[in-house]
Amino acid sequence: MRSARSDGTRIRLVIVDDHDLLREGIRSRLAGEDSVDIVGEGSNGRQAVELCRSLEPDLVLLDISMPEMNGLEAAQKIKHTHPETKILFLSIYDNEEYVQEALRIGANGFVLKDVSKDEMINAIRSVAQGATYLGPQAAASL
Amino acid sequence: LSEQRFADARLKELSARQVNFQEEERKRVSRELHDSISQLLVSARYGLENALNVSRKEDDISEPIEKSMNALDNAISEVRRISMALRPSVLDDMGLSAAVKSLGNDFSRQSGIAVEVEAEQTKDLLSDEAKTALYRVIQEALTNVARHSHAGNVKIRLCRRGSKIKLHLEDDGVGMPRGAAKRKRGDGLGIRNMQERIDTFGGSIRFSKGRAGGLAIAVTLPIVGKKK
Amino acid sequence: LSEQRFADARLKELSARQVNFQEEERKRVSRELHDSISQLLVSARYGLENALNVSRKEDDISEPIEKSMNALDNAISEVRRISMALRPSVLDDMGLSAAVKSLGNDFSRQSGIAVEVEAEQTKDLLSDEAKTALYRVIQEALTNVARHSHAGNVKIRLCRRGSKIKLHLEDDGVGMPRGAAKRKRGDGLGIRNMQERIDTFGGSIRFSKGRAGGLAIAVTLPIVGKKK
Ligand SMILES: Nc1ncnc2c1ncn2[C@@H]1O[C@H](COP(=O)(O)OP(=O)(O)OP(=O)(O)O)[C@@H](O)[C@H]1O
Ligand SMILES: Nc1ncnc2c1ncn2[C@@H]1O[C@H](COP(=O)(O)OP(=O)(O)OP(=O)(O)O)[C@@H](O)[C@H]1O
Ligand SMILES: [K+]
Ligand SMILES: [Mg+2]
Ligand SMILES: [Mg+2]
Ligand SMILES: [Mg+2]
Repeated sequence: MRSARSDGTRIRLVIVDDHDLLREGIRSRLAGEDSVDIVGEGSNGRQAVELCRSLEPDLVLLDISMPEMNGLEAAQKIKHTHPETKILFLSIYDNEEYVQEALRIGANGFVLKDVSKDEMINAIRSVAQGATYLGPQAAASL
Repeated sequence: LSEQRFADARLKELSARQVNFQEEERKRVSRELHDSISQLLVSARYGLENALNVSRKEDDISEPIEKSMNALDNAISEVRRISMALRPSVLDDMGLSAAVKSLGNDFSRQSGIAVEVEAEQTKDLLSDEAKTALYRVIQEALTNVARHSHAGNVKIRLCRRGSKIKLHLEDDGVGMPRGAAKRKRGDGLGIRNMQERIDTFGGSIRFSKGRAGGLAIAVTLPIVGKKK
Repeated sequence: LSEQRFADARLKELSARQVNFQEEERKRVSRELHDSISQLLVSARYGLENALNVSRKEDDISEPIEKSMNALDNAISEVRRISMALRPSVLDDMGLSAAVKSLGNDFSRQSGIAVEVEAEQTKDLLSDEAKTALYRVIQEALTNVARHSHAGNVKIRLCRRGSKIKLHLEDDGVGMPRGAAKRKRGDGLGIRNMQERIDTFGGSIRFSKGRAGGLAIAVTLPIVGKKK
């Protein structure tokens, strides 16, 4: 089942954010991207952990502020059980403390929610290929 | 004398409640801005971007969309600023030590005064309310440094010592004029609020002359374990 | 005894300052939301309307624009709600009497409890701070009516009597349980805050059983002329 990514063409992606509207927006942003396949969606950290367990996606787009379990906590759990799953944080804020914490946890990237579609897709692709993505602002703040 | 003690206790209690109420309100409004408004604006932005792509740069339609996007981007950063100013999300998401570092960085960027922060994690050692109190004390102390000290450097140290959390904040400016901290009816609310906040959690706060001649503030708070 | 008076005076002063500080903060944030965010959002909306007109309902482009407009409209009303909740702009723009009427209407719509408001203009008779205090007292009283009274009707009367402003607020609910208003350490902040606020301006507040058996609140404030 997990051959989708290993053939190098499609990135199996899970989106986790507590805002339906935002997930919908990202979904439609990615709809035209042949290289990306959205295989699951969740709305809190607990679901993120669960989705990673059951779907073993290549990459999780993970919101930070969420009810029940926030993204930072979820990421630690995911990195523990599925170290090969790439984690790209989505956030409204990009204080360097967030970015540093994200890196400390072992996340693979950090992207602001209000960046352009191209930048978001670029972030997803870079992280899926094994690079660390921080975005121009976040990288500059380090 | 016992009458006065009673009045004092009432004073403390009432003041603590008011402060608490205000912090709750800040938290609530800040969250509403972050959780509801920001997300709506970001998703509106996604829609506009879509429309812009579809419009294939026909001028008469892409121009108003681009203008809207501009206004929207401004609104997004303004909302971010207001929400952060009310209550830094770092404090809730990552705790006091990260929030103090972030505060130090922001302050340094805005004031041009160098800030050195050494902060241990205080995770479960203080209640959320006590953490907020310490954060607000540091915030007011930094505001005072910018307004009154003519300092070039500030050092902030936050650490555990046995059953206490210690905060030490020191600048290398002109130092506090004699008696300013003790004045009972100064115009300033800042130092008084610091004292009230620390009192509330059974801690102590002391003002003295620092090694470089500036103001040194030493706060001690008892460790109580995290409230659940 | 004089010690206690001193402590009491300190209590009042500190409490008044805190309340004042909080109201200033509310006012500031409310204005930022209203003056800066709302305006940006409304102008973003104009751009979208324009784009939509130009697009002549071509589906592939008007759909994302309409979606954005929807999100934007939600954000606009949310921002308005948050801003109003912090500080009703009517109070600053049109004065206490209009603000109380508007408060009564909003409350009635949300709670289903009928509200009758008779409010004379208090224009230059009270300071802005005293008007804010009265407004907050009414707001808390209405919250209490909704939470505790099981009332179907509320009457609010605001008028001048000689050198005083009088506020009378009465519901036809179950009335206050004995002693609730006098408890020194109840969990409730509401009634205590009302008392503090009115104290600050040298007024008085009295709780009694109304004609219909519900709670009646009578507030008297001295006229002082508007501070400049
Ligand atoms: N870091 C400092 N260096 C020198 N003087 C200081 C410093 N911090 C405080 N002071 C002095 O102590 C006084 C009281 O400070 P406080 O914060 O209580 O009031 P304020 O800053 O003047 O006004 P407010 O905080 O209410 O806006 C200040 O007016 C200033 O004279
Ligand atoms: N209109 C009313 N009808 C009946 N009982 C009331 C009314 N207003 C207040 N009370 C009683 O007086 C008590 C104290 O009110 P107060 O506003 O101080 O506290 P609260 O509403 O319980 O809590 P808080 O206002 O802090 O959220 C209430 O708990 C309630 O029992
Ligand atoms: K796709
Ligand atoms: Mg979220
Ligand atoms: Mg100050
Ligand atoms: Mg109440």
